[in-house]
This record gives sequence, C-alpha cells and structure tokens, in this order.
Amino acid sequence: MTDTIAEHAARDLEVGTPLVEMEGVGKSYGAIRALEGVNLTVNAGEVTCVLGDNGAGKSTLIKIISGLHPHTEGTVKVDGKEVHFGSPRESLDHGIATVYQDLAVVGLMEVWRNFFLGSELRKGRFPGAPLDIAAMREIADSELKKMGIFVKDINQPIGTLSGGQRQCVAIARAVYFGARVLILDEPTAALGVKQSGVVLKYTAAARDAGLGVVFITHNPHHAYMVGDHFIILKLGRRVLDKKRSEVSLEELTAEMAGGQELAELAHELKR
Amino acid sequence: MTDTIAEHAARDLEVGTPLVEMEGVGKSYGAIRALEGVNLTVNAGEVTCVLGDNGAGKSTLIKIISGLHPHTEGTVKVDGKEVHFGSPRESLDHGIATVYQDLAVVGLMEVWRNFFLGSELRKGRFPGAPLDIAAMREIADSELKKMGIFVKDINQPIGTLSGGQRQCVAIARAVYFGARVLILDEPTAALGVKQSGVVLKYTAAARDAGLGVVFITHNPHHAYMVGDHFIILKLGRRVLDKKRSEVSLEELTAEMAGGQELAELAHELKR
Amino acid sequence: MSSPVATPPSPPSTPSTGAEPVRVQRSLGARILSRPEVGSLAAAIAIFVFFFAIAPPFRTAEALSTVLYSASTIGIVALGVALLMIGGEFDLSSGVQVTTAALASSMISYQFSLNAWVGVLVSLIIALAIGFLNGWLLIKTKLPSFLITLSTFFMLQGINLGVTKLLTGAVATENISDLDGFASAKAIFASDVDLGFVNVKVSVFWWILFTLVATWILLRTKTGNWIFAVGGNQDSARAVGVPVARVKIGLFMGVAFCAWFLGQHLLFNFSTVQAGLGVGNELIYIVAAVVGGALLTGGYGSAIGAAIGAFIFGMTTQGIVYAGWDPNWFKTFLGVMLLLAVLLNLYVKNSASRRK
Amino acid sequence: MSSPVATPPSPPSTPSTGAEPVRVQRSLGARILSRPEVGSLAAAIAIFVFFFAIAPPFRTAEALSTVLYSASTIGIVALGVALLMIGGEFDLSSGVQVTTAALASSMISYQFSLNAWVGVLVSLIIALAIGFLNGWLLIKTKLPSFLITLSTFFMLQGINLGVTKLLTGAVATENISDLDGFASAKAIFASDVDLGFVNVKVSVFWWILFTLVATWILLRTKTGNWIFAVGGNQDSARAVGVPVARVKIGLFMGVAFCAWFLGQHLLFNFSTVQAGLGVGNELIYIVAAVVGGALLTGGYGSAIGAAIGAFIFGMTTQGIVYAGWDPNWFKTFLGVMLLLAVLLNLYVKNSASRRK
Amino acid sequence: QQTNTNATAQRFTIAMITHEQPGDSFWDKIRAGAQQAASELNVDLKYSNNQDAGQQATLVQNAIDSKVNGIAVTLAYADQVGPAAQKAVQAGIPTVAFNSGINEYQKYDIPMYFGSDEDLAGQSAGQRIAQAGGGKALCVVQEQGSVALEARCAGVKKSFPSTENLQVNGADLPSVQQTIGAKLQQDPSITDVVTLGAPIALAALQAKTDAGSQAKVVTFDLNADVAKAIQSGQIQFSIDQQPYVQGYMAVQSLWLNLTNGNDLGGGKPVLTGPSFVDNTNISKIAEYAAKNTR
Ligand SMILES: Nc1ncnc2c1ncn2[C@@H]1O[C@H](COP(=O)(O)OP(=O)(O)OP(=O)(O)O)[C@@H](O)[C@H]1O
Ligand SMILES: Nc1ncnc2c1ncn2[C@@H]1O[C@H](COP(=O)(O)OP(=O)(O)OP(=O)(O)O)[C@@H](O)[C@H]1O
Ligand SMILES: [Mg+2]
Ligand SMILES: [Mg+2]
Repeated sequence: MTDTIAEHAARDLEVGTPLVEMEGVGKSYGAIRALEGVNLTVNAGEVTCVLGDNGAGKSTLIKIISGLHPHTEGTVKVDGKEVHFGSPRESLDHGIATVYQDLAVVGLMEVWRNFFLGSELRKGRFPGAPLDIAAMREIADSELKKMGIFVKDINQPIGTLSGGQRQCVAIARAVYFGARVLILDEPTAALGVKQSGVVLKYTAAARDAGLGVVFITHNPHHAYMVGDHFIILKLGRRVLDKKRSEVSLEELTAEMAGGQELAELAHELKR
Repeated sequence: MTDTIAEHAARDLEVGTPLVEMEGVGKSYGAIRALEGVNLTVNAGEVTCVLGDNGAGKSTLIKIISGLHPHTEGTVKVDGKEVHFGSPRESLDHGIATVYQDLAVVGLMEVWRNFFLGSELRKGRFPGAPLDIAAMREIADSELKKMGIFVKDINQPIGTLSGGQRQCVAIARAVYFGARVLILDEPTAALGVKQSGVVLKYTAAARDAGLGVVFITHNPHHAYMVGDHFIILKLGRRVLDKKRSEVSLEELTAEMAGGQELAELAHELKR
Repeated sequence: MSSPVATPPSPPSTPSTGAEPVRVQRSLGARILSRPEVGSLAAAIAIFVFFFAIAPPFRTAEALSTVLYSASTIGIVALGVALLMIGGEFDLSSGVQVTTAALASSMISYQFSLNAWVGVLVSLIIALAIGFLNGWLLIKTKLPSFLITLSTFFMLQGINLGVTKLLTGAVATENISDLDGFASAKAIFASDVDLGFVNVKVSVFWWILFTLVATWILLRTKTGNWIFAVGGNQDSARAVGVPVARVKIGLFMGVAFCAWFLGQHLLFNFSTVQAGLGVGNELIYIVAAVVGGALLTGGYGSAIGAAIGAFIFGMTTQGIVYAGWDPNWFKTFLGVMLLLAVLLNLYVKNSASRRK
Repeated sequence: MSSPVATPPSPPSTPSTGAEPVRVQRSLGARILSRPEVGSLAAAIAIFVFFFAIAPPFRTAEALSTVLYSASTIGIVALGVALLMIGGEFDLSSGVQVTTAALASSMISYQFSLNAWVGVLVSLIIALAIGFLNGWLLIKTKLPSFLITLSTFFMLQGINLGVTKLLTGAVATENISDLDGFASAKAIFASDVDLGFVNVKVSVFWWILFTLVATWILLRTKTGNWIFAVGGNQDSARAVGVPVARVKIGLFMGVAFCAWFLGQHLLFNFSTVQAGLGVGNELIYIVAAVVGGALLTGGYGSAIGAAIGAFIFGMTTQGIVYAGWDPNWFKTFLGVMLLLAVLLNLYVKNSASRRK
Repeated sequence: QQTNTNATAQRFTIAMITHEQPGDSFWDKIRAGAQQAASELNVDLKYSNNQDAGQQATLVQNAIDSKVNGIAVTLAYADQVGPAAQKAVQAGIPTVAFNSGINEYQKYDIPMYFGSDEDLAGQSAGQRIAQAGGGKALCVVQEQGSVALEARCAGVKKSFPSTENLQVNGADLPSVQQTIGAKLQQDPSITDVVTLGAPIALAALQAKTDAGSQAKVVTFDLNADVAKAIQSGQIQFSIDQQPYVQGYMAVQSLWLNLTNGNDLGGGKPVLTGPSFVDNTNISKIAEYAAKNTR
C-alpha cells in the first residue's frame, strides 16, 4: 500500500511546509452557526487530528477544505495562496482528497466506477476518448485487496456492499488520488479491527510520503497512534491545539469531553 | 435514564428465559448468500454481542430479528413461538426495538416526530384522535437530554443534525420503545467518547431491567464491558460462540479477525 | 495496549458538567416563515396585486367569485394530489378519474332510471375502487407510480369513451336533470350561494372545508405523520413500523375521492358529461401542488399550499383573460407567471431560513 | 517528534493470511440478464409474437416498416429523454421543442427566402439555446426540473403560436418545398430508403445510429460515467469532482438536439408545420424511456432500452390498428399493454437477479 | 385602425369564446374573420378559448363579469356552456352562438346562430362518396371524444353505412400518418378516407402513398395545401363550413344588434355550410385559401 501512496504523492512536498492554512474560519448554515473563528494549519508530512463531541463542527471544518461548502468567514490558504473553493473539483485539482463521513458513493454504480468517478482513466487524451475499463477494474480491485477487502464482484453495484466495505472503497479511492493532502472524516467508525489497522497504516504511510493528513476520529487511541498535532473543537470553537510533544494519551482522553467519565464507567460496569 | 427503561420494560421478563431463538438461519440477497446456518439465542437479562469483520453478515442477522428482511432458511422463535416477520411492525409489536446501522430516520421531519414515528402518542383512543404534540415534544426532549444531547431546537428537521446526533436520537427512541428486546447495530460507531459511555450505560440498564439485548460492535472493549455472551461471524457463518466466563478480553480481541495485527501495528507505529 | 484504565467511582450522573448550550426557541414569525406554503402565499399576493393593478374588470366581487370558482375546480383534486405527493407518489390518472366518476354517476342513474343519489353513491364506490387499484398495484408490483397511473390513465380514457358509446351511443351522456334527487344533489354539489353582494359557487366552500380537514389530518393526526414519513423516507418509515402499504393505498383513494367529488360537481352543474374530458388536467393538479410548496420527491408540502397553488393557477388563467391579453400568447404568460411564482416562493423560503 | 521514524522494513504486503473468499465471476449470461434493457426486450418480443399471431396484416414487411417508422419518431426524442432521466432530470418541454425547431427552421428560411439548410442550422442553434436555458435555470434556481421544464413547456407553446401568427399571419407555416436546398434536406431528414423488398423511412436508420452512439457514450466514455453518477447521487458525484452543472446542461441540450432532429424530419416530411403540434408527446417519450428500463429517480437505464421502449410503444399503437380493434377502446388496450410490458420487464429482471 | 363609414363613434367590446384547440388553422380562420369584422366596425374583440367544457363556461362567466357589450360563443358543449350563455342573455348582453350547437342554441334563449350542421355536412359527404361508387369509407377522428367530430362521422355513416371510424392523435402528425397507413394496410377494401381537418388530410395523402393504397381522400375544411391537392386531384373534394364567415358574421350581427337592434335568420340558424370545394370551383377558391380567409 505504501507504494501506491508514494507513487501518487506530489514530488514537491517538503516535510513541515504548510499546505493548508485556515485563519478565523467560520461557517453558518442559514441561521445555524456551526463553526466560528477556527485556526488550523496542515503541514506536509504531518497528521493533524481533529477531535470533538458530536455536532462540534468537525465535518463542517473539513468540508470547507474539501470545497463542499464555502466558508462564510475568515481566510483559507492552500500552498500560500488564498482560495475560496466553489466546488470539490477545485479542491481535488489542488491535490486534496477527502473521505466524507457520509461517504459520497453512488449506490447504483459498480464498485470500480465509483472508485474512479470524477478521475476516470482513458485510452487517450482527446475529447470523447474511450474509458480504459480493464485498467480501472484491475486497479480498483488490487487497491481494495491491499486493504484486505474482498468484494464478491468488482462489477457489483456499490449499494449492495456492507457499510464497512463501502467505507473501505471510499478510503482506498482517496488514498489513491490524494497527492498533497488527505482528509479522513471518521474513517474507522464503521470498520472492523483489522480494517481499522489498515487505515491507520495508510495514514502513517501518507504522512511518510510527505502528504498533509487531516484525521477526524472519536477514538483517542487511534488518534494518538498516528497524530502529530491535536485540535479539539467544542460547539464550533477550537478549545485545544497542542503538539504531540505537549500532550499525553491520558491528557488527550481526559480533554475529550467525557473521556474521564468513560474510564469511570468502565469501572462502574465492571463485574 | 435507567428509569425510562425500567418504566417501559415488559413486566413478565424473567432473567435467563430465551426471548429470541434462531436455529440454522440463513439469508440470500438474490444470488448473494449473506448468512447461513446461524444459531443464536437472546435471553432476558443478558447482552449478546455479535462481532465480526465488515460484510460478515451482522446487520443481516439482526435485520431478520427486527422483521426488515425475512429469513430464507431456518427457524426463528420469539417467546417460544415460531415467527416469520413480514414487516418491522410485527417485530415491534413483540416488544423488539432496533437501532439500525443506516439509521432509519426521515430527514425532513422534526426531531420529535422522528422520535415517535410509528408509535405516536394520541389524545384518546378513537380513530382520528389528535396527536398529543406537547407531550411528545417534551418526552423526546427530555430523553435526548438524558443522553447528554442538546439539539438546538427539537422542531428542527432531523436531517440538519450531525451524524452522531442523529444516531443518538435513534438510540433514545429504541430505548424508549423497547419493551422486551433491544437491538443495537454499531450504535457507538459515530459517537464521541461521552455519548458512547452513555450508550453503554443504557445497554447495561436495559439488561438490568430484564430486557434481552443484542449489541453489534467492532470495538472489543465496548463489547467486553457489557457483554454476557459473544458470537463472532465470519463470511456469514458463526465461528465462535462463548459465554463471558469462557473468554477474556485479550482472547476476544485476538479472535476478532486482525485483532492480533492491531496490537502489532500499535507497536510498529509507536514513536 | 489500549484497555480502558480503571479510575475511582464517581456519581453516575450524565448531564454534562460544562455550560449546556441554550436551547433556541424560534420566534412565532420564524416558525410561520418556515412553513411550506409561505412562499406561494407571497407569490399569490404578488400576482393578485398585479392583476388588480392592470385589469379593471378584475377588481369586482364577481371577478373574485369567478376566480375562486376556477380555483376550486382545480383545488379540490389538487388537494388529494398534494397529499399523495407528500406521500411520495404521483397520480397521472386523476384528471380522467374525474370524468369516470361523473360518467359513472350519470349513466348508472339514467340507464336504470334511479334516483340521482344512487348514481352518486355507486360512483363513489367505483372511484374508491380505482384509487385502491392504483395503490394496490403500486404496492404489489413496486413499480413507480408514474407507470402504474399512466396505465390507469390510458385505460380509463378508453373505458370512458368505450362504455359511454356502448351505453348511450354517443360521446356524451344524456341529460339527467329530470331524475329524482337531481335537485337535492345539485344543491349539495353545484349550487350557487348568495352572499348578498355576490354569488359564490358552493364548490368554493367545499374546497375550503376539504383544505381545512386535510390540514388537520396532516398536522394533527397519526395518519398525517405517516404520510410525511412514507414520502420522506419509505424504508425508514417501514423500519420503525409505519404501515407503508396502507398509507399509500389510502392516499390514492384520497385522490379518487377528490376526483369523485369534482366529477359530481361537473355532472350536477351541467347535467351531462362529455366522455373525452379531463385529459391534461392531471398535470395542472400537480402544478398546483408543487407551486404550493410540495416537493416532487415527497415528504414535504402542505394542504394549504396546494390550495394557494390552485388559487394562483386559477387567478392567472382568468386574470390573463380579464386583462384582455392575446390568447395566442396565453400559454407564454402562464409559463412566465409559473416560473416567477416558484422563484418568488424559493426566494421567500431562502430568506426565511436565513432568519432566526 | 513528528518526523517519520525509520522502522525495520517489513514486507509491505497486507493480503490477509486466512483463506480469501473466492471472487465470483458472473457468467456472460448473468451479466446480460442484469442489463436494464433485458426485461423490456422480453416484453417487446412477447408483444411482437402476440400481434404476429392475431393480426395477419402485421406479418408483412410493409407493416414492420410502418411500425419501425412509428417507433423511430418516438425513439429519437425518447433517446435524449432517457439519457436525461438517467441523469436524474425530466423534460416536459421535449414535445413542444420538436415543434419549435420545425417552426423556426421553416420560418427562417421562408421569411428570408434563404436556402433550407440555413433554416436547419439556425434552428439547431435555437434548439440548443433552449436546452441550455432549461439546464441553466435548473442549476441556478435549484428548482426541480419538472417545474422548470413545465414553464418552458407553457412558454414555448405560446411562443410557437404567437410568433408563427406574427410572422405568417396564420397558425401554420408556408409550404417550403420550393426553397433551395429543400430536396437535399429532405433526402437527409425525411426520405424513403428502398431496401429492395420494402421501403423504410430514413428516420429509422438515424434512430438506430443515434441509439448506438448514445450507448457508446453511456458505457464507454467519461461523460457516460458522469451521467450515471449525477443521476444516481448528485451530491456524491459533486463531492468527488464531477462537474454536475455541465453534465446536466449537456443532457438538456442533448434532448434539444433530438427534438431538433425530429422537428426537421417533420418539416421536410410535410413541408409545412402547424404551430399547435407536439403537445402531449413529452409523456410518450418518458413512457418509452421508462418502459425501456430507465429509473424515474435517475441513475439507471440504457439507450437501447429507450429504443426498445419506443419500439414497444410504436408496435402497440400500430398493432391495435392492424388487429382492427374497436378504436374507442384504443387507449384501454394501450394502457393494458403498457402495464403488461412493465410487469413482464419486472418479472424478467427479478428472476435475473435471482440467478448467478 | 381602419374604420368603416357606418361604424359608430362608440367603441363596443365583444367577447368571442370558443372551444379552440390552440394552434389549429381552422380556428385561426374563425378568428381572422372576427378580427376583420371588428376592425371594420371599430369593435374591441376579446378572444378567448378553452377545450375544457367547464373552463369554457367559466370564460363566459368571465366575460359577463367584465361587462362586455356582446358575446359570441361556440356551443360544442351545449349542456355546459349553454347555461352560462343563457346567463349572459338574462344579464342583457346580446349573445350569438356560432360554429356548433345548432340544435341547442335556442334552448338557452340565444337568438342567432351562424354555422353549419355537422350531421348534414357528414351526410352530404357520405352521399357524394356513395354516388362516386365507394366501397368502404374510413372516417378519421383526430380528437378523442369530440362531439362535433363524432357527429360528422355519424353523418357520413348515415348516408354511407359501410363507414368505419379511426382514432388518431391529432397533436402528432407523423403518428397520424403512421396510423392511417397501418389501417390502409390492414384493410385493403377501404376505398375512401374521410378526414375531418386539413392537416389530417395531408397526412392521409402521405399515408396513402406509403401504403400503396388507391383509396380516395375527401376532407372537411380547407387550407392552402389542401386547395393545391384538390387542384391536382389528389383530394376529391372538401366540405367547407366557411369558418371565416362564421367569425365575421358573429361579430357583425352583434354589432348590428347593438347599433340597430337587428337580428338575423328569422329565428332559424344561418347556415354557412356545407359548401363543397372540388375541381369545379377550386380555381377561384384556391386564391382565398392561400390568403387564410377560406
Ligand atoms: N446542512 C446543514 N444544515 C444545517 N445545519 C447543519 C448542517 N450540517 C451540519 N449542521 C449543524 O452544524 C453543527 C456541526 O455539524 P458537524 O456535522 O460539523 O458536526 P461533527 O463535529 O462532524 O459531528 P459528528 O461527530 O456527529 O459527525 C451541528 O449542530 C449540525 O446540526
Ligand atoms: N440489499 C443487499 N443486496 C445484496 N447484497 C447485500 C445487501 N445487503 C447486504 N448485502 C451483502 O451481504 C453481506 C453481509 O452484509 P451485512 O450488511 O450484513 O454485513 P455487516 O456484518 O453488517 O458488515 P459491516 O460491519 O460492514 O456493517 C455483504 O457481503 C453485503 O455485500
Ligand atoms: Mg461529522
Ligand atoms: Mg452492518
């Protein structure tokens, strides 16, 4: 898998250079203010973990980076230039690939078509060039195999896969197409232990290949395994922003709302 | 919260009596065989954990109990009588409430309407009796508050909530209406640490009130915290079936496909 | 490596210790603005003012009465159609169902020389059976309602003509105004109500009554909840125990009932019925429902909205005539008005959601 | 701390150590059976056999030629409509667009006494502009296409009539058969092709050609992939970078192109055009697409299916005449046939999915 | 505006309400005639139409609300539109019927009628087919359930019993052509095709060629192309009910009634047809047909 990421990573990445810089970013959905005054920097070769309660605004934050919703306040810079993405296409063209929490797959389309959707391989560069179906099938298949996912038939509509299998396809796709920045919104939520492990390895590999990674999760263990930088959101505001060196797993767990309580609970439920 | 469950629990539950018994149950989706020859018993006052890889057939299994898909092989008994549910209504009428992995909420409807959908409160028992809207709003609100979920407006369409908030509504609903059996399909997947804790407490409370609980999760820690009985599925077949007393957390983690690998991974990624 | 750490016990309370977010209680104004019909109401007012300004004959009470009558003949069926659309389905046979109901009523009472009320009731049974059939086929075959009701549409069109020709030898029914019970039925379905300063057709009052009843059903009963649910997300509704089949069949029967009612109005208003009528009206009913804020994809809409939609349509149709515009361009005006109405509707809805 | 730590290299492989499940390769037969058009093909064959058995005149080559011609005049536009429906949208203005294109072509060349080809080309530009406008309004307003194209439908209906009346003083265009270029245009759009044993209209060949091109686009190009994606799940398609707006506008322009082509056929076949034609055909095109297996909700369907749907419709319409059935019941037969066709379609699809 | 010498200074408003199917050239001639009369007589003509009977009745009510000076109305749906017209009469608005409703107009106290008798027109067509030695006729109905069209076909059948009806979709000319073609292939014994509108006649000619049939085509109504076809002998004859005159007379009689208290027809309908157009008189008429007045 590492090979796939390294193959597709942009050549000009240098560890530590800021890829995405957000300053004072805010977002309102109609009357609902989901995010306000958030600063965030994604550096090349680093994993930035975004943590927080349900409804804290994590997904909203990354949807701004990936161009799905434009921000309503503040500035977003990519590679030092200010941007205001009108569509996910623009973000993708900057080498930013995203795994959305609500997936973004087209249920009735085949697995391999979903994998390559929006970035199809073609036999030639002229307009109307035919698709290279054989190559796409093969690549999709082998990328999924690398994650340990065996779909019964790569031609089956993706809607007939289990929730976790679909999640894996979305992750494999983002990993395959992410050249500079990889954004993962709760990628391991629906996954089994094995697949979760694979995803964590991918995350580390992407970091090692020099990509900037944004990793959203509710699992502090997962976060601490790969994160270099931790940001906690609460009701749309940033309440913690620390480097890995400044925080321990126990602190992080405790800082996440209710982390303390879970530990207590474990004791309480103990039989 | 415990009070809610205890209030609504059926009076005739006796710890240890089998509520749902499945024998040799199988299910095919068209040409795809998702489940075969599975035996499972849900006893009153016990939590049965179903574990397994993505696509193992866990959701399929519980959809049979909850009446969403009829089984194609084997027998299912509820309270000792063989049943073949034609619709979820029949299952609900047996006191079986379910939280589905893919939620089952109606995005455009208000939070409180979703909470009571299918089991509306009315002012009177005659046909066409008006809804008791005030009571429903209040109950939905307080049940959500008990879970630590504060939606901005109980009248807002549920589609505008975050993924985790929606999940909480679905769980609160099932807990409120489940009288005999409570089925939870990856309830904590989208949840933060705090909310996960609440759900685990609910699960324990339901068990203590005498309900039979089926709990599906990918998290062996969560499973081990509440489970009395563990079943692991693999490619639609049962590969493990053990009582709590027969298995330790470490064994369980190891048995779950790839558990071992995750431990190695943690080591590998350690920095 | 990752087992949860045991810590000393603490009180089992959950409500978070931090400041809990203030629950927003939206103002009454904001809640009204978020109703589906508010945009179409604005459009209706705008169009009314427009015609009031440019067409002097439009300003009389008689003109309002005519507009209301025109709106009521669209609105009664549009109501059933709107409920069906909220429930996530279409009915293309609603237009010809009106004619079928009128023909059935007329021919049954005339051919057997019965009291007009017998025809009225038997035709109600026939209409409900057609609605039931539509719904039943939908549930059994799981085909889209567009296809099912299109078949019904074709079949009823043929049956209307074929049966009428068979029984009467012509393409219109005999005049039934001499039958027993005609007068009383006409009083119910098609009389004029004298309000002193102007005569208003009784169908207008029925229309208003039906709209109120439908609103109550939608917002205040279990059935209404279920209608929104099956339209919004049929699978989810089924999963929580809503009897989807019953609700959908009921909605088709509701459309059939409305069509029957309008059919009786037509029959007792004119005493005879043409077998070829009603074709094309199904689209107008759908337009009224949609202009009134119902979503084509289901799960959203209102009965009052459908009434306003019908009113807009009736007002535009008659307003253009009152204004004396060239009928060659009639449809163009209608199209422009429709587009403006839905755009205004949209604009109002969007600004409503931007307010608290 | 955050620089990647070098760990002792381990083999980068992940493929699980356990037995991996056997990848199922479906047989060719199963894959064919899972195509959207297979059910409608079965229905088409069944209906063909039925009429072949009961209606002797149906058995001749001439009859087949008539049926094919009838299918082609539906099928050309149904093709564009099917692609649009796969892309998740409707077009209610397709029927009148045909008339608009024919009128524009005829009036432009006649009023300015130009070569017929000038009219043909200018009318193509007008048609594409209408398609573009439909799509553009859809994207800008985010209204359902049903409403947008219904407005266009009304507006074009009025414009067809109003402009024709304005320019020619009548509601039909002048006969253009004496214009330069008429003969060559007629040869392209509306000639008869002599196959030796039977004459076939050239529109049949165009129809087949267009169907093949559309099939290729759908299954073998990026654009086709995008069409399925925007119809299947517009939000997801947008999220992975599909240019949803461009695809949808393109699809509306595709419908406009097909309408333009049929419009030219109409014009050069009859030499004049009536301004009121085409109303109601939009539904027939949708029916053809749906009978051919396209989903009304988008994301599923095929071009060949639409062609088969048009064939079924044409065959049924003409078959009833060949069978000499009572014309009063015509629509009833049509409805029954339609229902049976979609039911058979469904049955075949279901049994296909049950096979390996 | 051109005004005739005997036009009064007062400008009257006259509403004309028909059951036109929009875009049909037949109705265009009615309107042209009415418009001609209106401009000659300084009348403000308000034309409106709807194919739906109930809606047409509402349009009459609309005219009453607008307090027009006179109403001209078609009574194709006499039972529906008649009562509304009667209301206009009772309200003191001079009202005439035209084009259809010959048997019913008096029932609603309407004093004048201009039009042809569909039944009679059909019968005369049937007679001529019989005289010419026809074997079997096909009567093509282009609008399902239309009373007027059905009456014509019934008339043909009365005087020429071996007549069969065929339903076609008049809004789709290729389909008209295909369906007539199919019918001719199905029943080669058809010797005469009776179409009920000019464009349908032209489609029938195409169908005849496609099917290689020798059947003769006769039609109701005229237009420039039908006139040409009559000249060239492709169409045997046309039964013209002179729509231009219907429209013209309706407006003019109302104007005379308003300004001079006249009524026409002596309590009987004024017939504008059937007038036969065939190769004997076509040379004269073709010119008018080209001008859209016949
Ligand atoms: N489309 C929308 N319209 C209105 N409000 C929205 C919309 N999407 C999100 N919100 C609101 O914005 C807030 C933040 O939502 P967001 O999805 O970013 O949370 P999150 O941190 O990702 O939560 P989770 O962990 O549950 O996924 C929530 O209160 C939610 O109700
Ligand atoms: N509606 C369906 N049609 C066809 N196949 C299906 C359908 N639903 C599930 N499957 C298949 O059945 C198998 C089991 O799916 P299921 O959803 O039960 O898995 P699961 O154990 O719940 O997985 P996860 O942990 O990812 O939720 C999978 O291979 C899936 O592709
Ligand atoms: Mg989120
Ligand atoms: Mg599952």
